[in-house]
Amino acid sequence: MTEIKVKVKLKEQDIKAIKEICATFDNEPGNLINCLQKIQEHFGYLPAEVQEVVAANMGVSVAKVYGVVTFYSFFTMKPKGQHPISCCTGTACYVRGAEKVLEEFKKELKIAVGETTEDGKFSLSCLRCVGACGLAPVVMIGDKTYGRVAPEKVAEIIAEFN
Amino acid sequence: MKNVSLTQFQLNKMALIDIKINGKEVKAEAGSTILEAAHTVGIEIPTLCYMNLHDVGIKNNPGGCRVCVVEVVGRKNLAPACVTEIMPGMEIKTNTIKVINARKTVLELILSDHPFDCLICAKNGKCQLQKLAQDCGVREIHFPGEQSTYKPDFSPSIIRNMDKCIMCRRCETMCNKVQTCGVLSGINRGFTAVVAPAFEQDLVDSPCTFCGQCLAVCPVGALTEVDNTPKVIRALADPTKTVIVQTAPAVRVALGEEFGLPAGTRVTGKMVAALRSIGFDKVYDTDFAADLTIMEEGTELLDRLTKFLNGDKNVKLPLLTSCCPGWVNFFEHQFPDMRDIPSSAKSPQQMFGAIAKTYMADKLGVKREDLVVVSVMPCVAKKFESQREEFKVNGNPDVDYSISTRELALLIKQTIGDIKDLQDEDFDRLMGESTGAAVIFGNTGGVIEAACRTAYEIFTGKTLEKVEFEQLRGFEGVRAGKIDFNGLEINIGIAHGLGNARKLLEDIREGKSHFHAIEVMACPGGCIGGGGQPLHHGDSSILKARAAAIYEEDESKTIRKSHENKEVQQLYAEFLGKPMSEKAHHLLHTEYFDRKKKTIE
Amino acid sequence: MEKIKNLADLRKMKDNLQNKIDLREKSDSPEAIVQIKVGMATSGIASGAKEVMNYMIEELDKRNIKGLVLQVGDMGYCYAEPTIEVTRPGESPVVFGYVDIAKANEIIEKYIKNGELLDGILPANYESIK
Amino acid sequence: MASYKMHLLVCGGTGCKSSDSMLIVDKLNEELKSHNLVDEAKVVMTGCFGFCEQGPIIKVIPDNTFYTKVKPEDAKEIIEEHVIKGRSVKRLLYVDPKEHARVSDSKHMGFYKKQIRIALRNCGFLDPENIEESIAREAYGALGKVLSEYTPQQTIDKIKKSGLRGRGGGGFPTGLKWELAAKSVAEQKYVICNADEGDPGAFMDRSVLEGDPHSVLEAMAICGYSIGASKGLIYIRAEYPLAIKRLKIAIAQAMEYGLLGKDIMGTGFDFEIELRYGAGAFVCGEETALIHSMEGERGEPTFKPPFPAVSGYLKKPSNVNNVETFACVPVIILKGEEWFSSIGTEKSKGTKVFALAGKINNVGLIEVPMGITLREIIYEIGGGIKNGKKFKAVQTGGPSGGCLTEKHLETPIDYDNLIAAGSMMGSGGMIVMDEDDCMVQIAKFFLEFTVEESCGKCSPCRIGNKRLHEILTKITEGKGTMEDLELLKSLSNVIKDTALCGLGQTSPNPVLSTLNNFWDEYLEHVVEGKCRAGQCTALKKYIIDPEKCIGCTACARACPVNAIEGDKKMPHEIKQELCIKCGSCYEKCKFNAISIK
Repeated sequence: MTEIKVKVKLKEQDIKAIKEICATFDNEPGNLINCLQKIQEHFGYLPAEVQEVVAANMGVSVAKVYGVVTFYSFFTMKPKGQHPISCCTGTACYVRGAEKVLEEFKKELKIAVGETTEDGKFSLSCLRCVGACGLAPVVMIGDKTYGRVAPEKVAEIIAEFN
Repeated sequence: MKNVSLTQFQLNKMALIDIKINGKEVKAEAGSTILEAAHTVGIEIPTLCYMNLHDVGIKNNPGGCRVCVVEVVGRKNLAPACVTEIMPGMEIKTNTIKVINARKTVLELILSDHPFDCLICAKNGKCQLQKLAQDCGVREIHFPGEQSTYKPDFSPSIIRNMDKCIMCRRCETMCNKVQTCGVLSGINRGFTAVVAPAFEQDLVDSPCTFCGQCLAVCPVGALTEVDNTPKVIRALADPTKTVIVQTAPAVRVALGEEFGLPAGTRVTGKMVAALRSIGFDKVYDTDFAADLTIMEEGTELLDRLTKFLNGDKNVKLPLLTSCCPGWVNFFEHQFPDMRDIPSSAKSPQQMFGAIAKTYMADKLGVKREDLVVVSVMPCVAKKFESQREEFKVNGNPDVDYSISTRELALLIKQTIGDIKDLQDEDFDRLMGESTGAAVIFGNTGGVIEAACRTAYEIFTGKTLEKVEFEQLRGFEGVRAGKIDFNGLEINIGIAHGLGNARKLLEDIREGKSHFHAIEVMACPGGCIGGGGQPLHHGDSSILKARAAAIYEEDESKTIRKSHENKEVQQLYAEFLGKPMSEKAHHLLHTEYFDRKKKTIE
Repeated sequence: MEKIKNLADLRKMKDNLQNKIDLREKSDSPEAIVQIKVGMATSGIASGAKEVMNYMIEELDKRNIKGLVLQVGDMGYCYAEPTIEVTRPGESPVVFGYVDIAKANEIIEKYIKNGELLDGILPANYESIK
Repeated sequence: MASYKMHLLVCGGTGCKSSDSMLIVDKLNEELKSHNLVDEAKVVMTGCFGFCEQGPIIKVIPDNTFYTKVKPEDAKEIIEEHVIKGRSVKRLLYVDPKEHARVSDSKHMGFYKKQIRIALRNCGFLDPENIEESIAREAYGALGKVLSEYTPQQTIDKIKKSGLRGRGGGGFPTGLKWELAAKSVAEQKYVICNADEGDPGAFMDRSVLEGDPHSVLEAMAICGYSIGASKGLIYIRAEYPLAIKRLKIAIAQAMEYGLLGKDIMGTGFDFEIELRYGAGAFVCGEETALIHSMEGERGEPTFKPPFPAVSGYLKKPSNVNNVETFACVPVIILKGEEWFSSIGTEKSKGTKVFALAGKINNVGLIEVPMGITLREIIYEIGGGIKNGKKFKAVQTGGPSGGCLTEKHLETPIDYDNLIAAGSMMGSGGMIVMDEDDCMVQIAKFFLEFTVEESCGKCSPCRIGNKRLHEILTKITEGKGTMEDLELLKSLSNVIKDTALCGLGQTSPNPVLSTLNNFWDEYLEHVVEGKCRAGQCTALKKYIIDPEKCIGCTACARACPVNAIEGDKKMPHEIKQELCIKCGSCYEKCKFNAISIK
């Protein structure tokens, strides 16, 4: 069960921004996924209120938008941390110990996968293969890629952002 | 409007091809599925998610449950019979150990993610999953494991217990394709995938119309109606309360099915006898209120028409009927800008309630608070309607409890067991008399036909020679008819199923509608196909039998025009004055609300 | 940018652009063409190896000979610098000493083009640098 | 134009880029400038060299010197030593894992020796952001040839004769697929490129798009001409920003040059390409799911037929091929179908790109002729197992595939042999495992993936895979029974037979394949309660040797659950039923008295 408790009050300009993005896709329901991606780029996440505006503009039901948002792992309804941490758990990283690295991040940040630290600084997620298998195990923080991450190095990496 | 896909479907089916089923040479129509082809030779392949609504032209065949898999020679895996088209020379085996084992395993899997409370489930005995498990001889579940759980959702009409959902997606099809309400969608994925409203919000917070078509097709107990029978039983047992009951027209032609009678059996008299036997103080007829509705709505139509003919540019036409609570919810959510077009007349259920708790309470000498009004409806949206704030006086609702046809059957079973052997009885008087016009409210097109019978005579001053307006009858989703009002041609539109209603509303919004009056019923078939009726599982022959029974009941009545109802006339004379009088307006008319979410504007 | 109007246009354009990647194309299959290694350690540069190398690159191109000019470090023939090593496809390498522009011209015309041996070949007692 | 005597090719693939290869380019350019060498040597950022293990990579042309693990600060030395003095920087040369010697150039590296590069022919060779380099290498030459010399049917026939099969997994003959789409009659048709590479551990499509986008665009146009489509769509993972960027540049450049767009090369053929982004759903690699996703729907597959060739995107005939398949097409046209079909085995022609990863020395992207043996890949190209450990298995085909073991080392690799061995080609992930990998855990890992990625539409996949995962978990926790092993097998077979789409039908493969090849290991878990790889924590047993224990109590104090008992100065004992296998005691013991069994 997904717990959605982020309540957002959209400002006038937010609604305008969403409308404009939808318009660049001709408000065409077929472009829903491309459109949601652009909007997530803009807001960082897709709270319920945003989805409602998207649905109204694209002429589809809110339930459908939500159905799409919950289907694709790229979409999130929770704001990500300032520094989103993604541990690659692709096969190559897995056989080179990605799980232990992930555990270490969980321990260090005291959050579970899919959560954000209380101060909003870090969020933790898993992804499947960034294609840098030569550097396995790989962790991405924002746009930066860390390769050959050993569990012992995790604290050090986090410290870079503190 | 002919359904195009259906005609194409029929065309494709012209040619016959040779196939083999279980070793037997069979000729089957090209373009048909294995399931259909097998059926023609008497081989039934079990299905679960599959649902074919022939008359609506909609199939729900996601091929998701995989219960209908069969062997096709030359194919490496099993084929789902419901979506696999037959090919010339195809050799199909439905009886091999591989098929039987796969089907059983798939069922075990589905059961392993399904609560085991069958004995106390609302669908016990009517559950298609239960029946399949029984038919396929599942005696053990080899794969116990985690079960998916979701937040239960209780609305005034519908209970969603998605722990029981098997992802057949029938409800989603009804909600989106047939009714176009867009409330439900598949959400999440994998093991946590389920059908739900946006953000898994409760139905009351969603644009749900409570038409109940979703629960009418749910093969399991995931979607059920709120059971009001315990409250009714408690009221009946309370010596301080006078409990009266009204029964809608569509109930009497379907109730018998719950007791094993063939579809279309009219059980009006037995139903009345049963209700009295259960202990209701008075057994009245919603049909009485239906006649009353025609008086009000018919007058409103004539009023608008007259204004229109006099050149009033502000008059709103077409007039839309407002008897159907699912439909009312629909336009309040989806077309709030057009909420001044429907008739302001309340539905028969609520007219009955309003009169019962005023006029009738006085007649019976009972205080409003001590009078309990129960309604028996083919509908689950009626539950929601009865709880609307505008239909309460100081918190006391005009209709206290609305129960469905299925709940009535349950109530009967709990109290007196059966109806089959009861002697027919008649309704109590003074809100029990009704005309044939009121009876046909149960069918699609019935309300507008009834309105025409009255409006014609009042408008033209002439007597109708033939009261049946055949052109308004039928099962097509959108129908149109022209009635000659003494040289004035009145254009009538009819839609049943909210998807069809949407088309007519969009035409009106775009100024393309040429209709003067439109009847809309939320459920396909009208009330006889309501969400509270005995489950028909998409079998349209059942709906047709019920519809025929409604028309028979109409024909059996001596009075067939609402304005000739003596009791209604008496009510106006003694209490209301005339149709659309101030008192009538206060008690029998309502207003509509904009329920569209405001955050979006 | 003028649009490419037909296949001939495209082919012409390809030919014109060829030199952009020619070096890479040739080094992708060096064994199929003549390889010329020029010793370019400090002493080689001082004795004019750079000029020889440039001359070789330009002249091979001008004379339409498919060849690859590589720069290598010290070849071990300090006494005879500038030195170049020429490998014709499928043949053993041959090292020339005291190569100046004139000598280079001769090497191209006689040895590279026709395989004719000429003066200035150094004994093959060295270890080629790869 | 300056005639450069040297090109410095710097890998600009995602792997190398994330190790600062951009900065290396800047530094090299700075150094060239300061030494006044900008007319003599040129720095080119190219696509992926495939040798990701050792990135960032610089290859110096013309001598093919191959520098590995280059750091920005190495730029100065490379320019001063190599460019000016012609001496290679020895310390940056690749070290052969077997010979332990430095290798001078790529021509002598085992990694490249056995490779034949067709799909990857331009990766690590061209600047993907410069269409002129591609044109110089005959890009769009095949399209021009097809448009002016062949009819659509002739083109299809050539692809058919070449024997090219879909590189995305199934191996369906590409020419046949095109023919089906060509035969469908419709006003609008679509060419769709499946670039939703979701297989964890495979990244060839991304490398092709990053390193050689034009070959894919060209092939899509060729396909469009063949089937009668004027519109192409590339469905690409949003997680591939670099590939998206390069595709956008490539499309814009091709439009500018008139190689895409209206009236291409004056032949009257129109073809346009648009991008559509995938949003993270493995199942969208399945073509019907992909199409629904492109239509803005949940990516749930639907039953075939109708095939996309008849009713695809927006219900119009559509041809879906993956990136690697498309990348082979222009070469086939230019070099001829006979040339292509001369490579490979009887039923699998040409080459296949594999992403070699896991416990192997040379992790990277390789392209090899079909029919090469596993041994050649692992020991010659891959340079053997990391840290000298023992080879155990190779997992191919990702979550839909299975394991190949020692007994398959000599099997020629092609579509049919892999299926016969209980695995499949898949998109070409090859994960090498050594003796430290527990095969039950591996099966569990893949099932976890499938459970997470199942769309949930059909019951066998939605519930069945969940149950498989639960049973596997039970086994790794030491609670498995013999009956569980039977259930694993029978359930797997039913899922294979009944699931709706390719993902579901193949999802039990990792289980079946490990059951077949490593039955003993499963038995050990169930019967002996033992995990030979030591990966199943619950099966580890910590035991104190009473001979060695001096009773210092350090272990007992470290134990978080008080599972260790014993008097001071007396040998201690671990109560196995309380032990949570955390390993604290093991770490604390200074006398090596605690062993793990």
